[in-house]
Amino acid sequence: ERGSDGALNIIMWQAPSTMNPYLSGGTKELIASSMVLEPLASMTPEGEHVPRLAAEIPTLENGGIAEDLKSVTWKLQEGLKWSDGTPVTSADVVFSGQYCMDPQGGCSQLAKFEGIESIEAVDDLTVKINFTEPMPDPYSAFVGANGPIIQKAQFENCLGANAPTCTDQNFNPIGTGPFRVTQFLTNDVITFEANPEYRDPAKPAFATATIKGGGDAAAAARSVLETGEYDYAWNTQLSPDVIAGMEQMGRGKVSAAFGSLVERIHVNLTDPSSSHPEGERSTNAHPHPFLTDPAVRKALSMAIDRQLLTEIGYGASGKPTCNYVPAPEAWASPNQECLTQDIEGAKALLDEAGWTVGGSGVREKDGVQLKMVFQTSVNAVRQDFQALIKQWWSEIGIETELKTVDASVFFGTDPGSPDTLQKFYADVQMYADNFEGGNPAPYLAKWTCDKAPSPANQWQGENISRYCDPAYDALLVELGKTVDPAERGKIGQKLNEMLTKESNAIIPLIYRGTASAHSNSLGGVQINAWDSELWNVADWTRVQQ
Amino acid sequence: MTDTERQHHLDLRETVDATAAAAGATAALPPDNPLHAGGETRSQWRDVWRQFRSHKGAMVALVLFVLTILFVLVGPYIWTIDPTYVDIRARNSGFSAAHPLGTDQLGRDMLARLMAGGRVSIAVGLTAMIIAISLGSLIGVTSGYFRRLDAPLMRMTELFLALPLLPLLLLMVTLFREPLSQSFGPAMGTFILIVSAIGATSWMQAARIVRGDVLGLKEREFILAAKSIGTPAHRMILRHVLPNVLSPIMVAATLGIATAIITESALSFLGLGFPPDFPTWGRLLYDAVDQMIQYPSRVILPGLFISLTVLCVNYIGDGLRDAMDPRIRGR
Amino acid sequence: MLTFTIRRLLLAIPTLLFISLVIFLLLEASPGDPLGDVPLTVPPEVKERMREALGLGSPWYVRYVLWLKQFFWVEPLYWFDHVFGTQFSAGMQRIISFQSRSPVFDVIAQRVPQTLTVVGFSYLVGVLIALPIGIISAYKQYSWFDQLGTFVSMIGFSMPTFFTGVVLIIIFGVKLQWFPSVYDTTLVVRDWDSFWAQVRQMVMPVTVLALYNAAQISRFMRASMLDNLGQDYVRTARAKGLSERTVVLKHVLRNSLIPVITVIALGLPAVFGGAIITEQVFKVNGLGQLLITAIHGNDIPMVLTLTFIFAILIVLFTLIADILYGILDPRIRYD
Amino acid sequence: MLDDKPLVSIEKLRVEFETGDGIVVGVKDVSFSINPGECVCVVGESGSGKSVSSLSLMRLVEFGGGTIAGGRLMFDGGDGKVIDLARQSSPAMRDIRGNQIGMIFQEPMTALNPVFTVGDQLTEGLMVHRNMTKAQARARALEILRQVRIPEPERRMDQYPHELSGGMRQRVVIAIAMACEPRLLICDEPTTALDVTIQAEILALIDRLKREKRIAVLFITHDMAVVAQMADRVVVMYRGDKVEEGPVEQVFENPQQDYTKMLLAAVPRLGEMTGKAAPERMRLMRDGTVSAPEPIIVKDPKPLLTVEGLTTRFAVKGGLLRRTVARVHAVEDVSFTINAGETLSLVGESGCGKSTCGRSILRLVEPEGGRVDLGGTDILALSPRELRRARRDMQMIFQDPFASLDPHMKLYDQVAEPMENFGIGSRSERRDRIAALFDRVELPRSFMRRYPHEMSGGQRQRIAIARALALNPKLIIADEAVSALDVSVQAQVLNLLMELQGDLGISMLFISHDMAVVERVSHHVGVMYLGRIVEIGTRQQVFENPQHNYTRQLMAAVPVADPRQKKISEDLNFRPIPSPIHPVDYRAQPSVYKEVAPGHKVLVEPATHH
Ligand SMILES: Nc1ncnc2c1ncn2[C@@H]1O[C@H](COP(=O)(O)OP(=O)(O)OP(=O)(O)O)[C@@H](O)[C@H]1O
Ligand SMILES: Nc1ncnc2c1ncn2[C@@H]1O[C@H](COP(=O)(O)OP(=O)(O)OP(=O)(O)O)[C@@H](O)[C@H]1O
Ligand SMILES: [Mg+2]
Ligand SMILES: [Mg+2]
Repeated sequence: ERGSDGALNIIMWQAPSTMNPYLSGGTKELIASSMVLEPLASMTPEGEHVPRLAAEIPTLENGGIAEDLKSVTWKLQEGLKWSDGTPVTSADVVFSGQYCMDPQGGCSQLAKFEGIESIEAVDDLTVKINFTEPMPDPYSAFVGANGPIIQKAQFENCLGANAPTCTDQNFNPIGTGPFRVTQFLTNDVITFEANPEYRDPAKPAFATATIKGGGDAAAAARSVLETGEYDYAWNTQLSPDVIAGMEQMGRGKVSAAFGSLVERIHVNLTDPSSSHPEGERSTNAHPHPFLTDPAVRKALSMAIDRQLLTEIGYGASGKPTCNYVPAPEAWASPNQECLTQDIEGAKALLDEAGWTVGGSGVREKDGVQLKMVFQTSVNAVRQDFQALIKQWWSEIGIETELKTVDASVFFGTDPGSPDTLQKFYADVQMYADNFEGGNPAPYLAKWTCDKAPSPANQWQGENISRYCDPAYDALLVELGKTVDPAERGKIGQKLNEMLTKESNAIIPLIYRGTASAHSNSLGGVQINAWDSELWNVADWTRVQQ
Repeated sequence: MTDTERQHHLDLRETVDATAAAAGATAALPPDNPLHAGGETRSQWRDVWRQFRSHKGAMVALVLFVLTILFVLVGPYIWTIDPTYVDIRARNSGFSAAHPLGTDQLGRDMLARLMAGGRVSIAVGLTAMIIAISLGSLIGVTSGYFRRLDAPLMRMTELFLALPLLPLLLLMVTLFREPLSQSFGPAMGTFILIVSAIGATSWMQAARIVRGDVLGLKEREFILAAKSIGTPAHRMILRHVLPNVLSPIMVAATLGIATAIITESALSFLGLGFPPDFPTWGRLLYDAVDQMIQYPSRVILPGLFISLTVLCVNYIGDGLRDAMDPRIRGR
Repeated sequence: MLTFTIRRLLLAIPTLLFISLVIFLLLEASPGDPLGDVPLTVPPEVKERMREALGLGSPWYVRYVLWLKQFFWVEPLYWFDHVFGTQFSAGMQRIISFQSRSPVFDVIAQRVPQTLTVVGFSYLVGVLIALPIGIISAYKQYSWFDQLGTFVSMIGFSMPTFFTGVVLIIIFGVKLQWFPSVYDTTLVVRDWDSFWAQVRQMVMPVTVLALYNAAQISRFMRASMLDNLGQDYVRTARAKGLSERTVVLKHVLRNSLIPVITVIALGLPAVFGGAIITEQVFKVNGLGQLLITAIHGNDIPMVLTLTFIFAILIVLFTLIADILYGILDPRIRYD
Repeated sequence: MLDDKPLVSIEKLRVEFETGDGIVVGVKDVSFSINPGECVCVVGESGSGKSVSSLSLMRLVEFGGGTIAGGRLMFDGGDGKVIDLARQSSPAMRDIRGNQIGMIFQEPMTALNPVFTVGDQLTEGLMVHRNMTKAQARARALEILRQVRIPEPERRMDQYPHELSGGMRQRVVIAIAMACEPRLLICDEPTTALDVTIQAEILALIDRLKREKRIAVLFITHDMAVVAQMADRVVVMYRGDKVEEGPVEQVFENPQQDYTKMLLAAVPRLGEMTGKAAPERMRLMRDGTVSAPEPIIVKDPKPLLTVEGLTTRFAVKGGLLRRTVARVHAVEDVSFTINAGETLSLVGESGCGKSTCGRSILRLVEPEGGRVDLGGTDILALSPRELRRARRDMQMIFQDPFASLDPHMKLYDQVAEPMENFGIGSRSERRDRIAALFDRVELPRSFMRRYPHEMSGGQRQRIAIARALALNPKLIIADEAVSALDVSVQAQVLNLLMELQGDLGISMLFISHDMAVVERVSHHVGVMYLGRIVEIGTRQQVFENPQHNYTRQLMAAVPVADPRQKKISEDLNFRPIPSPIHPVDYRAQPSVYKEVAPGHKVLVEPATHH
């Protein structure tokens, strides 16, 4: 029964700063706003689509998707109401599209609307999205928590340049979700109450909800697992033994959901040496002195014990992997070769390639020594990985200097900073990345020759490794033309293998899940890596133990 | 009459006078042996040292501090395990013969890490503190002493106090990390960068306090007297002003060491410090906080060393201050 | 002294303008990106758009002047309107945070109360325990009280709050369950129960911070007392037959407080700046947390405004310290 | 009158100090007693333990690092019980201090708390011991301030110690000691910083208290004339021991010990110099014979220092915001000349601006107007750098020796400093010179290693003199340079100064209260009153033919070093002293002089004293 279970307490140590996901793009904002705003369809933990505001998922079969793949038609459920009591209509959907696609609005989800020619309201409950070109994956706009429907009446004056001035709207959007905001304190606390207009009269079970921000992952986990002050803590990525210690209290547990997040090492195929003039470092002007040698890259990968890394760093919320694209099933390559560490093999490989061990235990060839700088962002697990990997590499005769960079600098794209991911002024670097929705194609499209970051594109390219293989580019074009899902998966697997197994330009380490802690007294939690973790918060209940 | 003759004459007279006055009293007089006593035979520093030695707390602290320094400097030659060597099978092991203080989550030997970490922490703490204190005293004294410089220097202090630390540090690192590591090598370059970053951002409090004291001191008559004998400004500051504002400087110095050690670890959480596998006490402490319950010794050990160092420095500072203050010395 | 104060206040204006410019340039120059938080899944073109929407497209001096205008003209107007119900600021853009897209001042106003209750109160507590400890330690130099005080305060000072805070949480929050480990910023004190709840949640953060502050101030107090205890006027005071209490608490203390006042007054702006680590450990989302998240998110308007307000406070409190100094020590002349 | 049992008796007192050099004995073995209504004067060379004995009586030595190592301090508690002060608990002592025993300290600058007003410091004791309300205490404090002849007591109540002249501070310290009308008053050099007129007043006041309230007085002084006037009995101390004790007439007329004889021989007497044109050295007894003084004649005097229209004012701050509410016209239109090798003495009541005048010449305080010309350089026009150089030629000996010595520096370094400043001599040359200087000011060389607080008042003063002499300056400004010294050392130091003057042609501006000394040492004398010179001329002109009323009063007030000629009791009736404080917009008149004889000028306008 609605409101019968009292208060729901959620802690998110990274606090949400706004309730409008179109303006932020950060996961923390998505999660918070998903309590209030809903898309047409969501993704399940298994990566499948389920209707939310839509009556059903449009497919070729039910005629929702046009034969030529150039349009998709969504039908809204009947009788939907905004939390202020007004009906939800197709105009709201059209408006939501308009809102994000406004060139001056700075909408962070713009990519989801790529290729859309127009969005039109067919009738009060039907919306048709027209694409400029045939779209093999039409489930992009309005699918997932990052593409919710906002109320036209509320946001009408917030288009384009006006978007940031609408503080009240951004902080307290009128939605269709199970809760509505009662108080929003940015980067601090959000309080909600059950939405009286929610479509299922029995839900949500909780009368109020709070999302508290602040602290760190350990503190958040502690407040759920040890003190029991909170019911749910988001993103409690901690070392496995700490988690195990906390779980011993018996108040709750940590569970993980697997999406597409892979922790990997990128190899720099260009020379980052500071002896080159600024503007030529880490660009195609100077190939890397030794990492261009495939044998060296392969040896780097072979020396790593992914199993051990998982055990130390992630426990149950990680799996060793050799893949760049770990999911969906059809796209993931069955490649398992890298899972066993092979130090001797790596040594042999290097010997064979002519890299002989020099005086100081470092291999060299033609005066080039295997000495590298290994950088990553500041993060306890990553620093442990660095130390371990450094040791393994030193065993095969490669010397590594470690470097860490503050995350906001590392992942920032400030062209003035030498320490960004894109500039890659190091020989190898480690981070994790994923893709959204069920379609890895754009994710694979990052690795074409023209996307290598360089001064020419203000270092904004996405091809971090500066990988360049015309065969890859060609195969990618083919993928764009392919419609058949099975065929697409095959090509995807091939592309994936070209990046990893064949070239070792990317050395995948671990397929990471997102870990969250929840109290044993919380029922209905279905942690989800493909959508907002709170996607089914309407179904959560208090269970008696 | 030559000087020696004159002196001799004077002494003779004193003895005569003394005998004339009261018999046998001279023996208990202050050890006036004017013929042999010279003003410089005993230097000020030896005096201070002698006094310092009588300060029990300071002596104990000094011994402990020297031991700590020996531990971190000489220790690694005796206990030769590489502090960055990962022995994954031995991870999380407790106290044992192979690892007297246990190992960390990657099986790195804690004893070796404490020794290596201490080197860095003590070096950073001392150097950064010295930089901060010298800078602070210099600016404080100059602005308190020279009326004309007061306003600009104090406005500059305010500016520094107001500057947000983090962006400043980030900027410093971006600008200077590479040039420094190129000219001094990566470890030394980072060291220079860190100590100057900490030093350059923590001198303000000392400066303000010293300035305040100097303002009061300037009105004392002996400063006027020193002025009247033509004491130039620099000498005035070094000989008359500084010794008289020593005690707040000492306090700032002790507090400064603690802050520098902790700040160094804070810097490494930001990726601004030493390479990540390079242990320092502050970082060892920080890394172990999450595992405090499972492995308490990992927090206690570095915490103990930090506190011990700070306490030692504090007591040494106290002892020095007392030893340098002739008024307290007698007590 | 009046002219001194007025002159200093006038001088403060160019100083502050200069400080704001330096801070602005520093933020501009330091690496980091307001969009660093945006997931890697967002493609660069979109990021470019977002950047432009934040106004980052225009050159730095335009943005700086705009900020100046917003800070010194629009915001005062807005608050004027707010109080008197006028409409002067209608249609003018206030300073907007990059992260939350809300007016910076509104957020700051939200945060001030919790910072003042926790950090401010702990400063007060810190000072109140530091002064007696400093005085007694100096008066009974090298007594057991002094030794213990020294020991505790040095430990208190050398142990970082990220450590002491967590220790307290584990002992009193987890093991004993006396105090909550998470500070509830939405708690409103209405009755005894909520008052009690407020007290309970303040105990740990206040203890940690007060210990830290007290350690520092008591050391300065002790040193300053020691300097003055040996002076001749103390002998005169004793010769008057005053009790040791009066001698120490009146004659010596007044003289010793002079330098300590500086320490205390100059520490006060830090109260408004928040205690970043303690706030984080106890989840008190005050100004410190605001500043640190803003810095990490490269939220330039927020950081600039916060640090600028901080600068104003520093300048103000320096002035106050100087004036107090002049009042406490009649020998000091300003002019 | 002196028949009852002693109020206090000191028996075999021994006081030790712990210093860097080990145990120092401040007082070795001293016994004497004082009856109610009796004044015992303790005399003796400086450093002989006078102050330490008196501090022991108050049990204050302990706070200065000393310990009472032996002896008893019997004190009649008033209710018939005799208690040993050396064994009293500290609460009991607190009740006695300030209440039963009052003490006047030797060095007024440091004896007062710099951050409390005079009023605060005065009323405190009253409120504690007499249970007075604030208002009552204030009223009583004003009364005492009037008794000690502080001008404008109401205003002084709200002033801070540093705003007062040396003499005024001393009077405040006296007032504090007398506030509760103690039964024993310990006076440690209470009048050395005071001019003769005020001194006479204070002595009369103490004398009256002694007679009327039967207060016992322990009076420590160097000034044998004061001893003669005040004492009933005299105790002579030498190097920590009592060497002689007896009724004042007996000690003066029939001294038993060589040391006492020497002391008395060295006492200068006013009027001795009548009829002599040039100053003469002091008499000194060496090896039982008294040296014959020889006149110091300067041939062909040329002006070295010319001061014209010197004016110095201080701002008086008031109100919460401490704005300038008035100004102290400390020095107003003062002009004089000093010839090379000659001495000009400035005399005048305390607070009349003598020290300020001296400091203005050195530019240690910035004068508001006028001209100071030293050997052709215009001092007031010098840049800071040039000024520093110029100070090599002019040195100052400060009035308050303790305050003018850096507490952190050894005496050796303090004396070496001027030479180091100007890079004079090599290290060893400097060492020799310092040793010589120590000898000249009669300090044992072992003192080189001591710190200022380990010295007696007179010893400190000698260090200050040695420091000033270190540079062989052309001009020495001696601000009460010898007033803290005992007569024998005073005579030696004065002789030294005069010797140097003869040898090196040093000029001296000699600021003093001691008219007898002034008469002996000066070529010219200027009398100051309220910031102006009221009479100036050669010594003979001023002393033998005083023209100005104030000068005459001054002469009349000089105590005579003869116990049979007591003139204390006859009240010298002084008018309240007008104030040098004027509103900010006050315009001072220029000084107009009448030349009564060549070089002998008397102020006629503004008429200040009648
Ligand atoms: N705190 C101290 N530490 C060491 N020695 C001291 C201390 N105080 C005084 N003395 C020494 O004790 C002796 C007696 O000093 P005291 O002050 O009693 O002399 P005094 O007779 O008062 O001389 P004066 O007339 O110059 O003031 C001197 O030799 C002095 O140096
Ligand atoms: N720093 C100051 N601030 C205000 N007034 C001052 C200051 N110094 C001196 N005075 C005042 O100036 C006047 C002259 O003082 P000065 O010290 O020159 O007197 P003096 O003649 O040396 O007296 P004494 O013989 O007592 O030392 C006094 O009224 C004194 O109160
Ligand atoms: Mg004395
Ligand atoms: Mg004077």
